[in-house]
Amino acid sequence: MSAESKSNKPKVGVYVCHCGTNISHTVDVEQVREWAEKTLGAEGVVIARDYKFMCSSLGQELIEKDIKELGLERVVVAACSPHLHEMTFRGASKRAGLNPYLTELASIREQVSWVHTDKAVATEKAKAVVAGAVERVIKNEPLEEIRVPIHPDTLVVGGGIAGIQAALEIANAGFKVYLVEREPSIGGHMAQFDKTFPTLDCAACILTPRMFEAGNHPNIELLTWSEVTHVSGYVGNFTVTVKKKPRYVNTDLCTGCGICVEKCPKKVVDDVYEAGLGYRKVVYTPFAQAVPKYPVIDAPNCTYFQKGTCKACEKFCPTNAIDFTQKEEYVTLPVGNIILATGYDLFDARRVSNYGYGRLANVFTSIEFERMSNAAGPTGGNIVLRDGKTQPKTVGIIHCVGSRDKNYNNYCSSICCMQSLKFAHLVRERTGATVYEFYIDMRTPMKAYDEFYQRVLEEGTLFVRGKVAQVTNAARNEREEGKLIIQVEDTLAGKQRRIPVDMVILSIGMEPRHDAKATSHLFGVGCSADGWFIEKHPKLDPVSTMTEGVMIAGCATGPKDIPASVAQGSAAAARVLNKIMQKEVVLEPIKATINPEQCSGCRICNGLCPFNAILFHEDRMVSEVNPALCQGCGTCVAACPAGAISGSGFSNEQILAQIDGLLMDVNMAA
Amino acid sequence: MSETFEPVIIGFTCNWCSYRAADLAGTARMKYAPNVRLIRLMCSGRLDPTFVMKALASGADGVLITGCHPGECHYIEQNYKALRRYLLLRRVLKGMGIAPERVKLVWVSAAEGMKLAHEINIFVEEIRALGPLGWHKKLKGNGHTLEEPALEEVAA
Amino acid sequence: MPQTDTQPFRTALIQEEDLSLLEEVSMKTAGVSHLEMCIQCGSCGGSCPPAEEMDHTPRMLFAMLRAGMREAVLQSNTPWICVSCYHCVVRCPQNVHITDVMYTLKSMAIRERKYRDATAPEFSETFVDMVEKYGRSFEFGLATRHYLKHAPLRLVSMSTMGLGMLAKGRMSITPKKIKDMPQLKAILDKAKELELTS
Amino acid sequence: MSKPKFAMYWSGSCGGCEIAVLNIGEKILDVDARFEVAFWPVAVDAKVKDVEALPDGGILLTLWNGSIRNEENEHMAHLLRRKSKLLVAFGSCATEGCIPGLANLAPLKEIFDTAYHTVSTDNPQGISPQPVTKVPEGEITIPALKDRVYTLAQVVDVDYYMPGCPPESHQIAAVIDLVIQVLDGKAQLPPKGSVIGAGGSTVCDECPRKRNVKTIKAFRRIQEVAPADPELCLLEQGIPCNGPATRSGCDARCPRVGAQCIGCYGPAEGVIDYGARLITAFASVINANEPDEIERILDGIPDPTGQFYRFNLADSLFKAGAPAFKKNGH
Amino acid sequence: MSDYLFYPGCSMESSAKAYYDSLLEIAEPLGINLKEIEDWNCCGATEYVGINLIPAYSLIARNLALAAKMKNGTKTVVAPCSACYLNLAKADYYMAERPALGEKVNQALEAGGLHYVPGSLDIRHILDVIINDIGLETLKAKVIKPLKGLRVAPYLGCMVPRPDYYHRWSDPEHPIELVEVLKAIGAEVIDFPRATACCGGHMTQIGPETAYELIRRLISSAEKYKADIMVTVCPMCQMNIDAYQSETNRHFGTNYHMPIVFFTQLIGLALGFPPEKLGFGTEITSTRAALARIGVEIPEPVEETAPRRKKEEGLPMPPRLLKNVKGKPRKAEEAEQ
Repeated sequence: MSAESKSNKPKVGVYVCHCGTNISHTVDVEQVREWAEKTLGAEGVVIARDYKFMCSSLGQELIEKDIKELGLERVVVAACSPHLHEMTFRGASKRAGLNPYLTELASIREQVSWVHTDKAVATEKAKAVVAGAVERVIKNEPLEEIRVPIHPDTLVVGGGIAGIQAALEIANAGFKVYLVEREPSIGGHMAQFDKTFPTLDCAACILTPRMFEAGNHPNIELLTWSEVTHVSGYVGNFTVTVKKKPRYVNTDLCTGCGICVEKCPKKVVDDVYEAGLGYRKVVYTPFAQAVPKYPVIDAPNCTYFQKGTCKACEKFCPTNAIDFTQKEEYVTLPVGNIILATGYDLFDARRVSNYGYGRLANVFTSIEFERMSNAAGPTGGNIVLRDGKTQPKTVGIIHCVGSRDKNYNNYCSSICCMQSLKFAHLVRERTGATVYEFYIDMRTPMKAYDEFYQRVLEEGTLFVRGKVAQVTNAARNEREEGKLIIQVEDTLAGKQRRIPVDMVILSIGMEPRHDAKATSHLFGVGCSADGWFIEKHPKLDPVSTMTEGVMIAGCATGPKDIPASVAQGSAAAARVLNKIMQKEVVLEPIKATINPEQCSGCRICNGLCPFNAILFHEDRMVSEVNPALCQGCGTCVAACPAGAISGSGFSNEQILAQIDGLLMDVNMAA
Repeated sequence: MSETFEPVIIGFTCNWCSYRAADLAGTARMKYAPNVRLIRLMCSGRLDPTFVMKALASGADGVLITGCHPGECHYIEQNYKALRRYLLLRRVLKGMGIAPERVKLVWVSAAEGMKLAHEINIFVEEIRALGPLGWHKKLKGNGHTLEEPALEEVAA
Repeated sequence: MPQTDTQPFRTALIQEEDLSLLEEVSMKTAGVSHLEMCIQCGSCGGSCPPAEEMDHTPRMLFAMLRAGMREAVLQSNTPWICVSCYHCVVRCPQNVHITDVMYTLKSMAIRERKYRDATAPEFSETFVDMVEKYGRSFEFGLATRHYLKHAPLRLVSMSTMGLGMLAKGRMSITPKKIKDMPQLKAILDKAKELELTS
Repeated sequence: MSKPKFAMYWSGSCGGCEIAVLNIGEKILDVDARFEVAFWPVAVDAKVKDVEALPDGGILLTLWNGSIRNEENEHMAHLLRRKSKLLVAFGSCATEGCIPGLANLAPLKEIFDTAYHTVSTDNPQGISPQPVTKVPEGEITIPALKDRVYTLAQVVDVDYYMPGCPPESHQIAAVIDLVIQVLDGKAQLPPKGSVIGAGGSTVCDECPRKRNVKTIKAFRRIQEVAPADPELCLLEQGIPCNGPATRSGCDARCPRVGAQCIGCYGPAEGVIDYGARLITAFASVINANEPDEIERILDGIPDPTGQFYRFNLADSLFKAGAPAFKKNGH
Repeated sequence: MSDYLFYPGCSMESSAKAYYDSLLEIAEPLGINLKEIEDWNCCGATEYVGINLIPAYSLIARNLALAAKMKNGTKTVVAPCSACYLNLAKADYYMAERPALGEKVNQALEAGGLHYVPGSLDIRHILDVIINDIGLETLKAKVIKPLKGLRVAPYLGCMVPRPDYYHRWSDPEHPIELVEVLKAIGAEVIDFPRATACCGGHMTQIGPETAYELIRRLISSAEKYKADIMVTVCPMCQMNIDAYQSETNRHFGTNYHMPIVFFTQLIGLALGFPPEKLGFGTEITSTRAALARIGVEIPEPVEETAPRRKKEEGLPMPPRLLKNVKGKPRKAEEAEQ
């Protein structure tokens, strides 16, 4: 049932570029031009020109002139890749009053002249590529870019240093920010640390003011102990649903006096803030400077919730703020932009069984050590063995645990070297113990980092270049009895060494959040196979994602140190602010549309869109694409069994025509 | 058909990975077989089986489909949809007595210009080995006289 | 084991570089060796139980391979000390098939007669002779022949143990033989003509 | 003045369409009342020479039922085209090749042998009919088969298409009504080339079953799903139902009674390749990312080519399977 | 009763007879049906690969080809000897990983009218079969005479848990399979730090000093942890530690007495077989004293004797990573030894 009508084809102009000699040295440009004019005349080509540099202003004027004088309705430029100059030539057409989307770029440089050698063959392929572009452009339709207003509020997910920074930047610019954090307090990993490299200023001293500022900023609404459960909408117009987990503490009444915590009779190991090294009460604030100051009741461990008795907290609360009846509640927020600063998880050191973590008592992880060395930590800053009293006389610090290792994570976690150097310094400072650092490569690239390395060298830390083979308690002689033995090749001495120590610190790497994949689906951002979020461009657009209006900052995209995370927080904020200031966004008009007449409401397309752009109208039993949400991938277009969905910019007609064009020579031959 | 058969192959590329890989191969001046003619789609998920059949029915000897590596789709997961269609399409082709090997799906990231070039060379040889499809000629048969088109061999 | 006089320690590389060496070894190794991926971290040298007996740690040997120090590598006792415990293999962050590389180096050393102590190579060869003769290993024959040649003195001390083994029926003085020796022979003869080239 | 002339012809097909026309009940009387039946082998005794005798365009409406399988079909197609003002490809065979079109998956030789030389055929002397047979009286000829089955539109220009295997009687009645109204000047003919007697959407549009977002972990044949949920979309239950891709107009007869749509109404408006639509539709509902698992799920569709091209093969992009192009001694 | 193709390996018929006998005894009650591979040949141990690659792998592959011919119903080849197990497994793995090797080896096999398609067999160790196919529950159920009070050092050696290309084991360095099995038969399993350390392998032959040191390390830590007996899955390990113990003692002037037996022998005892049927008595380092202990009062618990951390004091420890024995999720308390 095919009825092809070859009548009244639009006027096409073809422009073949020499690109200096980049194209002309392997493609007979003149021949292509001539052929285009003759052979493609039947297809509607009214003029074909070649020119040294089509992208030059003169080249562009050539096109504009022809559009005006010859009344061209379509333009094909055979030159370089559209990723280079599509905009340029669309611009030229636009200036001459032709809809920019009626111009096509045929890549005969990247795809022909640069990758082939035989001139004759290359020329033939160039012709085919041009024919394809001509057939395609004839089917092109004028498109108008889409403009959408932007909601000025912003959602920041993750209350670590990156998130806090981003929130403050935006709030200080005078715009509303919702800061969502899944733990009871903002602060993130940084709040667990003692000192920060390389300057060794105390983490709390520099972080707490920021936390406080964020907590009390008129433009920032904190949603701690909360998680985002649903995201719909699109750049400028997101609707976000946030689940507020029950605190069992009425924050309107609570003064944060802490009596409940004091009176609570039950202690449990604190796996989050104390990294399993210390205990906390069942009703608790993670740490003294927590923001907000309100405690949380850990229901699964609470005697009342489990046995129905106790209620000590309630009895003693001076303001009757304890409320066991609280239920989780959901709030929906309209926002224009979203910043993901969801951070990282730590590598589970138990996986490296030859290092004995979890089996050998005095093997600690870096985060455990951070807590131990923290004056507010479980040991009050005393560096001691697992027995809680003994000071180590010798300490071994092992780099790259779980990083740069095909058995675990391939990548370098980038912070471990500096963190380990910091530990070495702290151990020596606090205990005077002998410290060994076991490293593969010492990576200290940032400002004042290598100077810090020098300093630690100077302090007499003993460096051994070698990836530790094993940590064992199996002594071979008296000297090793009762010690942890670090077995390693000192690669610089070329000898295997067994070094008995009292304490081992494993510098564990960073990993993507365990739920990163789910998060990436929730917000519709790309997520690499290992779980780090994918930037729009790793170099030139590191804080944007492929989803318009969703930014990323901090370790969610990969391991970073504090300065980098902070910088990214600000950068993401800047991106958001410039969107807010634009008041509206322009969206590429490459979109899918559903013809309601043809749509039978079979709902096959509904499940296919990762951006939830296809909504189904139960009443009319038809699906509809939300143009602002649609990213233009075309998957639904290809999937619709009724052929009811069409994709502008890449329509069936365009592509089928292009196929005909590309195969024109084959069919002429036959 | 001539002694040295030069296959004509239509290649579908994803705007974000393989098309950029093609650009990269170009800027790096990597050389590869000229038999493949590329079409740019926004995503391998846009690939409608119609396109593949159209290409084969109108004279192409093979079709190369390229997309982002699993888990790296620019549109999050659409390349998986391409994969599913591709696998079903191959079964249908086989049912039609057309060697499914004439259609091939490869994952190529934007950074893998070399891989793209390599895959193209491999595929061209594979198709060369299969011989011409020449479907467009077959369809030209006026219904009375049949010329001699190469017959597909499909392992049952 | 100290550097022996046949291989005096020098601080400068004096042999001709043979940059094809690494690839050659990699190619002759079963499986995909990943040898070129070595980042010199030393987890192999650190893991090796008998490392103290070795002229070079495995890591150092790989560095020498890269440097093309053919003579030194093939003369090194390291592969002969390797006990095939695979600790290094599972710990290697680059998945280098270290143990198999050691086997390759042994076979190269044997082929080029570069090893400096004949005990190990000849033990292997004796073992293989037995296998090629009977299709089974023959501990008694192996042990006696081996000790007679390399450790006549040990034979005495060993004999007590050997007798113990015999007495307990854990060693037989007559070899077991497989039925289809001709088939095995055909296979091995063919195999010996073949080389891993790609 | 004499009544406008009506014709109906039966070429390569089963004849079900003829029955469907007779099935329209008393409407058939309107036909008789408003038309002079000039040629309709099933119903009236008129000869080809009578048709040849008519002036070109002498017949107002011809319903052509059947595919173009042999040279006689083709000859008649050209003849009736010439003689008719309106030529309607009537039914699946004429519009898209239908079941006869499936012959395009096999070499001609094989089709012949199957017809004349298999156990199911009582042909003791093993006679193979020849296009030309010499007998004392002279030559007997029988029409030779064409290399493959063609749709009507592939050999002559067609004015309208009426899908269905067979077209639903109520649709036929509606079309006849329309023509009559046109005769009375009460209505306009639709633009040339349109599909008549059918809907513009697909079967799901008329299907009463409940539909959700579809994710399939296994395809199963309907007899393997016992009992299928009477309320729920069949495809959602893993039953390969062609409804989503098949033109509406049949009032979703099969799905209504719990049988999956097999696609007799052909592709929806503007679709180029019916099978391709089903390939992507079915692939789209599969809920798996691992090649092995996907393949396992696809094994649930034992004969995809048959499933997707049962009616449409002759009109698909490929038109036929490769074996059909085998050079054969026929 | 499930069928398995069985590759005994040379030592099973000589130095490791005890392993062979005990295995054959316990196979029946555990429902393991071993079909010995027709006319199998030596796997070349660690020697042949060190001389000539293709012949070495062809030697191994002959066994695989023969096994593949025999397989009906089962595709699992069981090998009790570590070296044999590893050689067979590696040949299968490498022939696939390196097609060039696969081709060459098959070229050689053709000369003997054989062919092997890598991946067509599952090569597994008997311990893997017992724990993952038979299962601990079944094993426990069959125990008649739990080895209460016998303090055993689980010694797995090298080539069973490593390199483990097929990821069959819970961990390459601290696997729990053997521990689980020994616990299942009621033995008191010590937290043996050298469970997968090396016994010296063939160094006892070619570099005794090297071997003696490795043997010493093993025996001494087994003693230190007050083990009555070491339990192994490997003929070579058993041989080295058992037969070369006196040599080692002489070499270091020590007087260790640490008997070592095969895990199948202990299972046999637990299933109620008489010691003599299980090859007890064939060891050079006598097990009499150790075996005498079975059945007497429980000695002081492991915690107090073994030099290990004390619990419930000072800073909390992270919980042990729960390793999964395939098909059997483990509970937290089980993870703690």
